Amino acid sequence: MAESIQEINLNNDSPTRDNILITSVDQLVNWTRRSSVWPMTFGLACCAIEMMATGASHYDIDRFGSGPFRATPRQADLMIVAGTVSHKMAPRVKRLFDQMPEPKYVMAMGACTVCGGPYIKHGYHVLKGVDRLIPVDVYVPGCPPRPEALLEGLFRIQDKMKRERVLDRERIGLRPKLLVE
Amino acid sequence: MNAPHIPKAFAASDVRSEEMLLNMGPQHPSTHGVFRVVIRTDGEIVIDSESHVGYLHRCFEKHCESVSFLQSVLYTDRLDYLTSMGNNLAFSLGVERLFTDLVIPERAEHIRVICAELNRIASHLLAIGTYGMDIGAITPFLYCFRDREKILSIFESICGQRLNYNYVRPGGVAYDIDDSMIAAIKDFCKYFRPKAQEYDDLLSNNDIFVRRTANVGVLSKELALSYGVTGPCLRGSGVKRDLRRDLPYSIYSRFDFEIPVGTGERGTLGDCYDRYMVRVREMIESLRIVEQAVSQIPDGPFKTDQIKGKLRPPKGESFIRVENSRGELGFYIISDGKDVAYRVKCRAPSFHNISLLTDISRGAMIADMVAIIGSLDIVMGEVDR
Amino acid sequence: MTPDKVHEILKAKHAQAVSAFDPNPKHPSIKIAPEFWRVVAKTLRDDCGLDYLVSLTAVDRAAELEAIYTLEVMDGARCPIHVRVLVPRDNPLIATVEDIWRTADWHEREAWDLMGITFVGHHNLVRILCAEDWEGHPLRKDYKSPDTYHGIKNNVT
Amino acid sequence: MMTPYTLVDWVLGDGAGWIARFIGAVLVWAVPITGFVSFVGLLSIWLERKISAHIQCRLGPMEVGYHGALQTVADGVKLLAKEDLVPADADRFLFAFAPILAFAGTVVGFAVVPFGPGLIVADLDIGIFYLAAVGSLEAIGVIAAGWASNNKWSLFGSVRAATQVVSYEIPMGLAFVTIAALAGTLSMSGIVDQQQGWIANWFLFRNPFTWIAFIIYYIAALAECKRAPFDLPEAESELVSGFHTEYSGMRFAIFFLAEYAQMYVVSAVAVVLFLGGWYSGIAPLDAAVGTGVAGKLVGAGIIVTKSFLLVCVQMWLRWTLPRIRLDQMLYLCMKILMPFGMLTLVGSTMWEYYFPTPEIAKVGGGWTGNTVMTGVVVAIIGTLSLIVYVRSVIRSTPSLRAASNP
Repeated sequence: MAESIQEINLNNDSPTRDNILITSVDQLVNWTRRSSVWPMTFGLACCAIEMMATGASHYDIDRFGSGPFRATPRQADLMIVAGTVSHKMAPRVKRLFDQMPEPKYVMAMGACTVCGGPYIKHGYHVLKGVDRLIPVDVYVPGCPPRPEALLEGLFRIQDKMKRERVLDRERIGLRPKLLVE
Repeated sequence: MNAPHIPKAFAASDVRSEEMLLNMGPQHPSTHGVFRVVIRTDGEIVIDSESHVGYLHRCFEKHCESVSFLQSVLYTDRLDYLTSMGNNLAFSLGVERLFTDLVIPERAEHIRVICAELNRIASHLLAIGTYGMDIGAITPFLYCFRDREKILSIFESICGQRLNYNYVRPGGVAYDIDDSMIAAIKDFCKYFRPKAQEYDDLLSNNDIFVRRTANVGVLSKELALSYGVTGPCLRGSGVKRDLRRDLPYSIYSRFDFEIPVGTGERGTLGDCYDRYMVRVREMIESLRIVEQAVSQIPDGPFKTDQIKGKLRPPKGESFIRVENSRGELGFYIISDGKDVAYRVKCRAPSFHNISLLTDISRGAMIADMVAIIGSLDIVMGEVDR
Repeated sequence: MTPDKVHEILKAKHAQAVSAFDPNPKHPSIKIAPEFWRVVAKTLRDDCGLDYLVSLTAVDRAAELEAIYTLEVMDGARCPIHVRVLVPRDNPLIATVEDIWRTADWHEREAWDLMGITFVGHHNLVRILCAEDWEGHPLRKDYKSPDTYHGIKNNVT
Repeated sequence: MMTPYTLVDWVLGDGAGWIARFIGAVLVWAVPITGFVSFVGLLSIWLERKISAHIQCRLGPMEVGYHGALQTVADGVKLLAKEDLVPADADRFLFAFAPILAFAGTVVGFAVVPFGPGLIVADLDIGIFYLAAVGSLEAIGVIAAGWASNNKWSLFGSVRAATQVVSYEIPMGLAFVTIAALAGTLSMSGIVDQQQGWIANWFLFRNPFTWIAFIIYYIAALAECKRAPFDLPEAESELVSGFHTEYSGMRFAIFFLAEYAQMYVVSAVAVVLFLGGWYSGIAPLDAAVGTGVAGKLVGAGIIVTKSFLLVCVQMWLRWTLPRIRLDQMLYLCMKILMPFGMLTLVGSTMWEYYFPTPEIAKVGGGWTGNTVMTGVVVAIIGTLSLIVYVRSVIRSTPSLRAASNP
């Protein structure tokens, strides 16, 4: 990740990029972004139950400001792909991702979205990893991951947000690449 | 010259708004997963609807033909992921049925029953909670999750997983349970009984909730039978059918419990409220079974020693059904003597239960549509397999 | 309704339809010739009272495809009876029973989707589980899953 | 308009010309009001999240500031910095205009909401009427939003909003008229003035019918604010997010702010009409602070506190009750609230005619026979309804009761 930051600085030699005003604004905006990551209610399978448990009383993701699970992609910052993505579902996932406003983040929750999980070999109808479809920021393995793991994934997303620049609307360099074979 | 326009007598039925096609799902907050239903509406009234499933088709039956019997248990977890214990149990019983002289130890049978019933409570808790959320009450959902968390922590101590347990296996269970776990289960029984009252106060006796669910989505007995509906949905229509009583498997014949059926107490027999109420009452009955099983659990081995090495059931076919929390979960297993099944067919209760949505939602409102889908309590992992 | 009784009734009404009977108490099954399946199904429901189609299992038996209908009485004795209908693999046609047991609708769609058995007379025989433009019938033993689907690599080794 | 109560007059004196008055009003009012609306929004969103969390055995926001105090600030700035999406087929002008309309409709309501004695933007003679009129402006914003989004769910939400807000104007108006008939004025500060003295002088306690009027008003206010159990226009489990499904970033934030600001407006109006406005209900205390700067500050504190208490009640209801259905919503309005509203109006005026409140009690305060009678009637009605409720609960689910007590 350190490389990609340098990449940004090298690629942009504009004198206004790193001045004191912009960097202060960066800090403020990044603080607000990481303090209020609103996930989208996007449950696909088993992992969705653990995602709900993370939002519920015992684990309470709302403590970190991520409580409001938005039903519509337009108001969400984070797409937690929770569960197996099948080939039939894949176009919808892509579409929902496209509907989200920038800056947007994707968390692949669970083995199925990371790589196909237990369905990798014989699952003819299962997408082998959601990163073939949409760029994934953080991978949370597990089948399903515990709520603590999901919270940890959220913290990693927050770490990522710390390094962003307000001027990079498209998140140059930080936007992960699609897996293309 | 044109004939003068003569206004017709006005009748309310002449007023027609334009029909609209509304696509609900596969990503919608209250379709319980990736279920999609296309609704043809006239204003708020549902004229017709068409269900589309398959967005979570994970090729369960192909996997059973490709991996060994013991590995298949793992995939049964992910069918109805809210009742993994019941799925494990059904598959294990199906495999055991292929053998002619397999004896399952008493202790294992008791552990199976305890786990299956605790899981039924957990599953019904989630069903009730999400149902409340569909109707618009968010707080009961969190109360249900709070109590469900207690069951999950028991399961976690038993088998190390919170959701997909892979615990009940052909020949017994994976690990033994010790006294601390039994104490935890007893504690939970004590804790949970008064909590059921809380759900009553928040939902069952809430006037708005009753008005939203009573007389909505009435599922007649005949329709239920012809669609092969089972579980709480069928019992909500007043049919007293429960495989734990009617076709006892494992050791269910030894326990004393009631089978709650819908009575139409707040509306019509077979409405959403009845289906909801059956679930609430079943939790208490499951609790009774757990208490009985925990109090009489014997010592002994937790798995049979007749299975050594690879699990190779003899050639043959078997069909088994168990009463899962959503209805009768069946497995048709065909073995050709190898350690991999020749064919496994899963008869999923949700698959039947959701197929009648078109019939019972006709004429309802959009808000009712949500209530009906919620009351059928589907799990897409099981519908799509 | 015991399996023997069902067998008796079917023998009496459709003698040539029943080609085999296995009274195994754990797994009773009756084999029906496919051309008679629809009339037999009506008899099974009306005369034998088997009003509950528990399940429809499609099996690939190499040269033939088999549809196993598991039937039961919803109220009363609980003993599922398995009715087997075997059709040739290259021309798998079975009459639909969706109007006899309404739950057969989705089950037949599933059997067509995954195994490729065509149910003649079904009102809407389209794919139910796989995507609409999916090719092949995945549960057949000779099925090869596609290498790519809509440009996304599918097979991972 | 020339009552000495408005702050501009107080600052400038009565003799100022209209230009001076206009500039003064902008400086003295527009800026603080906008600030106050933002403050109300931020505070009530934070309150909502904390209250809901504590109702649900959770903690709520904890990490952003002390007990999440900066949570809404973070949310707001984040929403401002988000990409501003307009759907491809949306009506771009309406789409951009709708949130402004909704927000403006709410903010102009603040013009007649008093923040304390004399702390009122415009003490209109037709205060309540004005409020009822501009209250519907927000609904137009919502309808425009649903239409402009070109989304079927949004359209459903906006049509529901139109149905709901228009219907509930009527019972709300009936409650207004009940109080106006008692007070003999439509001016907000005029109404508050009649409630000074002891707590018995609050219009809530004036006669038994004002209790009903208060309940009707509060239910109608919930519906106007689109709060649960009347959150049909944005019913999350039915309509995804209703009218603001397609809104993102800042525009969604404006809708959000407008909703919470409106919650405050309706609560403040309830306080003005029924709960004594800026009077504490303790006659010597009000007399002690007077009407000077101290009186204004204490009065402002009282009225804001009372309003926020009612806002909290709205939140409490939201996190407890399920949502009602569209037909039930209309049933409640047309067949229950409206007849009872009529009854309230007639009953209240008749009561006032036959048992007029003595002038001495109106001014000086005190417990009169009328107050006692009101108390007795309310107590009887309350006890009866409690008995009916308890009986219905006990009868409702006997089997479960038996099952849970083995």
